[in-house]
Amino acid sequence: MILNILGNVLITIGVIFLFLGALGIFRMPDVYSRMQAGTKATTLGALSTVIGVGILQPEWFWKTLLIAIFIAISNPISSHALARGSHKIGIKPFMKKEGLDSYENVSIEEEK
Amino acid sequence: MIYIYAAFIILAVFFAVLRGLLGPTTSDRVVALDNLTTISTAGLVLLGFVFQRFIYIDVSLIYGVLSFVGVLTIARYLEGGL
Amino acid sequence: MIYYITSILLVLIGMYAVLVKKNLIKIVIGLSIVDNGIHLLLIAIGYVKNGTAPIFSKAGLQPNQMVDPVPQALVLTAIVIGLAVTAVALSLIIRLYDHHKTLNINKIRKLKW
Amino acid sequence: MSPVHFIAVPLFAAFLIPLIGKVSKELVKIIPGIVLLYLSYLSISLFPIGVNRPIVEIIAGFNPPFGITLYYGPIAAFLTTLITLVGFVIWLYSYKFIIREPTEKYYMLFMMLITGSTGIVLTGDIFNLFVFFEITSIAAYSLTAFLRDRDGAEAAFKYLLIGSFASTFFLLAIAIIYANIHTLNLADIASKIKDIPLTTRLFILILIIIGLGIESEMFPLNGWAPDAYSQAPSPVGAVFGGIVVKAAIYSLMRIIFLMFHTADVLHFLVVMGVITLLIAEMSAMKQQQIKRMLAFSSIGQMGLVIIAFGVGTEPSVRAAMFQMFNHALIKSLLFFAAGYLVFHSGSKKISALDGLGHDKPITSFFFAFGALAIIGLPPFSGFWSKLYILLSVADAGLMVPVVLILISSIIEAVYYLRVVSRLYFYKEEATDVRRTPVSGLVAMGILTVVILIVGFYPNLILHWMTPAANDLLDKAAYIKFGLFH
Amino acid sequence: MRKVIAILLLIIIGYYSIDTILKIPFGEGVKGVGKHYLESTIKETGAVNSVTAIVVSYRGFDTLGEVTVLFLAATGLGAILYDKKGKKRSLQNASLIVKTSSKIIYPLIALLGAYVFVHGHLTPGGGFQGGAIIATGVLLMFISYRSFETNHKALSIIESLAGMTFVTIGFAGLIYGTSFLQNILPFGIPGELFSAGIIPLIYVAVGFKVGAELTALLDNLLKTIK
Amino acid sequence: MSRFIFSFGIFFLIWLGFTSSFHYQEVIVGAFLSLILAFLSYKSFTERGLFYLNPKRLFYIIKYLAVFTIALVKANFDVARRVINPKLPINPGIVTYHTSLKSDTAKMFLANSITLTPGTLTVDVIDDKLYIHWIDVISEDPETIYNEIGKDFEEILKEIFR
Amino acid sequence: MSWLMIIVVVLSVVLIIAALFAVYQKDLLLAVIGTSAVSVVLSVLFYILQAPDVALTEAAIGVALTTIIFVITIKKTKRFEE
Repeated sequence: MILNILGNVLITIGVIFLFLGALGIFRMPDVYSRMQAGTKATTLGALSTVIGVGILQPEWFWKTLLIAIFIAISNPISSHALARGSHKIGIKPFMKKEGLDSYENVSIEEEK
Repeated sequence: MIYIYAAFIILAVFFAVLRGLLGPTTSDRVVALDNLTTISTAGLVLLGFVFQRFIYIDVSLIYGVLSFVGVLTIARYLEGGL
Repeated sequence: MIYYITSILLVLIGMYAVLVKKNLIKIVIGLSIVDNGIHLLLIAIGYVKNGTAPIFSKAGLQPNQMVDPVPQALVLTAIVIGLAVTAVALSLIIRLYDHHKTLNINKIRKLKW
Repeated sequence: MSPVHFIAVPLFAAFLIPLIGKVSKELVKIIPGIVLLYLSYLSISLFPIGVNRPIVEIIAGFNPPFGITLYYGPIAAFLTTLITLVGFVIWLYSYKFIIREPTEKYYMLFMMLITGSTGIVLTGDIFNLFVFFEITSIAAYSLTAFLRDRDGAEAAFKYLLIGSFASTFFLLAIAIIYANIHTLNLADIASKIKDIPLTTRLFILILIIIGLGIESEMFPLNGWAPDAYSQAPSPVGAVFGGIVVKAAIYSLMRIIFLMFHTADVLHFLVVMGVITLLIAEMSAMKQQQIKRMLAFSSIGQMGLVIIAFGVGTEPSVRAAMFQMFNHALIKSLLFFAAGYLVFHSGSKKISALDGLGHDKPITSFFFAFGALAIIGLPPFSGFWSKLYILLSVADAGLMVPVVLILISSIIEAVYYLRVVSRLYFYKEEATDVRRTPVSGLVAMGILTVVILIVGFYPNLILHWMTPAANDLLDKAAYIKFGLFH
Repeated sequence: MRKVIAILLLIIIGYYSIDTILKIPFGEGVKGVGKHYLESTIKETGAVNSVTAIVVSYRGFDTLGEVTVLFLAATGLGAILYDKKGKKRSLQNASLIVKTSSKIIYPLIALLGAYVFVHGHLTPGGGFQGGAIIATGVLLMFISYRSFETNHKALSIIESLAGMTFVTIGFAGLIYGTSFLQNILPFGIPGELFSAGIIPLIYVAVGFKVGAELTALLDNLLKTIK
Repeated sequence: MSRFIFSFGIFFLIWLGFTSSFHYQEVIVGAFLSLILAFLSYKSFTERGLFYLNPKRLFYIIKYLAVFTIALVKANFDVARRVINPKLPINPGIVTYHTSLKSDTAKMFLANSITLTPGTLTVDVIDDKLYIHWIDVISEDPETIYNEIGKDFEEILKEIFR
Repeated sequence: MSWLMIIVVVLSVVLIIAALFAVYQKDLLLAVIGTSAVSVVLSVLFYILQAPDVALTEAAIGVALTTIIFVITIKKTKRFEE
């Protein structure tokens, strides 16, 4: 019973955060802020949804946990790679004050 | 309950797609795609739960893994790697 | 019903790309969209209302609640074939680009099209 | 001893070749020959059995319509024999002709092309037919683009585009068939086709004609053929003309005769055949390049075959089969000879062939021989098949096609003789010292001998054509054997 | 002009296909061949997953063809993009995070692929999917490390051996049973890992083959010609 | 050797997670596959091997997970706040963060954690510098950056990867 | 109309939009992202149609491999349509 409620609550939270993440990437001003909103909210959203299902259905728990772990590892990585890529093709972050971009003059060093 | 979940997920998909269509830069659209796949991964788990079939979870797992590689490839292309 | 209409629309969009677009990669994208449409059509044909996947993974599943497995098997084969065709097409494109330095179909006219 | 060897053995060889390639490059070249020799032996020894009573080979131990079956009837027996024999000769020719790397991949693709073609001929299941079609076409695309210094990639891309469109239509047709009658076995479909509403059936027919017509070079769908033939290496041109088209046309006819055997459809076929024939022969007349000319001529011959099938009487189908046999041999011979002629003259143009008849007498002789045979002069084998087609079409009372076929024959004679006359009656100082390799000459010699023998004793082949024609026309027997073996 | 013709053509095709397809009843029970398959999958093949049973057993010949198609694609790609001068991948450096994480994730993806093709007869998935997943894992390494190389010889040997295994299993059915690709092994208890006769064997072979082929294909495609 | 055993163990655990079953056949096949895979990839999979199983490190790993979860939840409420009310004051910029971690894996975990915590996103890692997109740059002083962004994680990670 | 039906309708609309996006976009990379999105949505549809096998295959081949080989080809050739 408690597990049931807990699971449903987790799923609800997760779904809401999935929605917020999507809303975030829609409303934020520039790519990097969108990425921030997108990554964080969807990661938590997906994690909590998946684990919620795992709690509702105990024999699924281990597999859902694996999915959750995988999402938690992979999401920030793809986000980071995208951010790096965006910066490399010259998308400037939205800044209120000039000169806050300390990454601007860093180039990719060659692999040894 | 299920209606609430469905509503939120539909809204999430809607906004992600909207960003994908509008997004001024390529990265925006890739972010939208990444978001869409994450939403789908979670959504598939939920759907599997609704259909009450344990084996459906496999799809979701593989989905997460592979869409990650896909997005990473596009990101690597963007930064001039690949 | 909606599946049928969607799939036919996909097929038509893909065919439009193949027939009208001048860019080689765009044409291949069109082909893959056409393929996708037909796959959706096949799966929709095999669907049974309130059915479940044709996998007897737990007790109590009856064959009469299941969807048709045959179209699914066909689509599996068709997807793999589609991948193979796409790969070959793209490799041809790479070679064409090496030779002509363009992807525009109108500019690759050594042979009559 | 079972027909499944025709598919499994070349496939096994294709998988084996890379392993052998690690050991010896020379062995790679020999293995396809051994395999094809074995298959030829097999086809000849199975031939009498298959002609008497169709062998229905069950795959994976499930009875039709649940499992896939191979239907080795008289017509399949005849076509597999043709494919394996022509395939063997083509291998012999390729042995010295394909010297460009990666030869290993060439032979792998070649083996899989053989697999696909025999698969198309043998299979008794419509989706399996689709799979083998894809195998054949993908191998054909890759082989078309095999040579890097020509516009092969362009021709191959064009071919691929049209081919994938075709396969899409075919898949759509399969989907609709399955949705309506829930079966995929050809015999089963044939017995249930009446359950499909008429308009749906018509739509399926159109889809199938588009889908399979492309590989069989039917009129509006043959845009790929001239480019593919002319840009591919010569043996591959022979493969297309001698093997792929034959298998494709057979599958088209098999499906039409099984599912849509009505007078209207047959008339439509005749009309399409006539248009194909005329347009192809006209275009062939205009060509400057020898291989393009051969390609158009090949399309024209296929038009002739389609007309003969479309007439749909027993003698006409027999004549069509005979024509297919002749065309496979003669067109291969022409492609072989043209390959070395192009090689010696260093140009694909017809005008560059001046005087090669004196410089390279043997190759030129083979070309001239093939040209005379395909025009249909007695005593070559082409004469008999054309004669029988004309007689059977006239018997069916279709006088207009007869006249048109005769006209097209005259056109054909004109452009072939033009090339031959260039070979012999123009003088030019030739400087090419390279010799035509023996294996190529042997390959051409074998074909020449067969053509001559068949020319003098056409009944040798025609005798076997009667059961083949009946096999195609007798739908009831196909259903009976295909379903209840 | 071309556009107008294309659109007219599409309208005609669209009209007739919609007309035809809307006549097909949607979602009304399984009939014909499919019904038989559903009812007798476990009895006749021992597999729990009917789709797998159809793909590998009932229509096993299609799968042989499918494997051939992929093999053909890899071979054809090799032939089309062949270059005498040898080829090299040109890659810029990936960031440290991507590199480190792909090192960790890559074996896990391979394990997932192995899981998918070993369990083909029990859960969704099978040889093709497993092979594709493994190839994707290798691709992850390709795009992260410039110096990561696969052993081409080993790949082509795996490819050949796996393909030959498939055909040999087929011939074993012909020799010890009655027909090509026939099951000659006991079915076991449906639902267990070691069940369903030759299906897992074939799927393992297919998995290795597809994995090796797709890896070779991607490698070929990634290497520049210059 | 310890690396080999460690990777084998991890793979085997994950396999068990995949199958969710202790049937003897699954276990045998899983052990076999994990063995092969561990043999092929243990060199790249882990740098340290069994070293992580030290009880003290395990304790820190658990602590890390707890801190991480709290930070993630906090980050999400932050995102929610910003999304619902986009008028909130923001001052985005990319700042440099100096880390004292040595191991690559540690840096990766630090970067990922930073990405998932409030208002920050790792753009690149070069040597010991992390370039971080910060949605609300309070100050450009390295000390403040260190304290605001990654202090908690870095201290725990230092213990784990010591 | 059940909640599942609504999801299906939304996904179908997204599918068509993504396909149109892929066809009309002049930037080939974006077109490829569009096809990738088509595959993502399609695979969810397969899942809803109770075909996990196909959904899995589509995820493995459509979402990941096809996208990747397209991206590689674009890298090897040219990104923008003339």
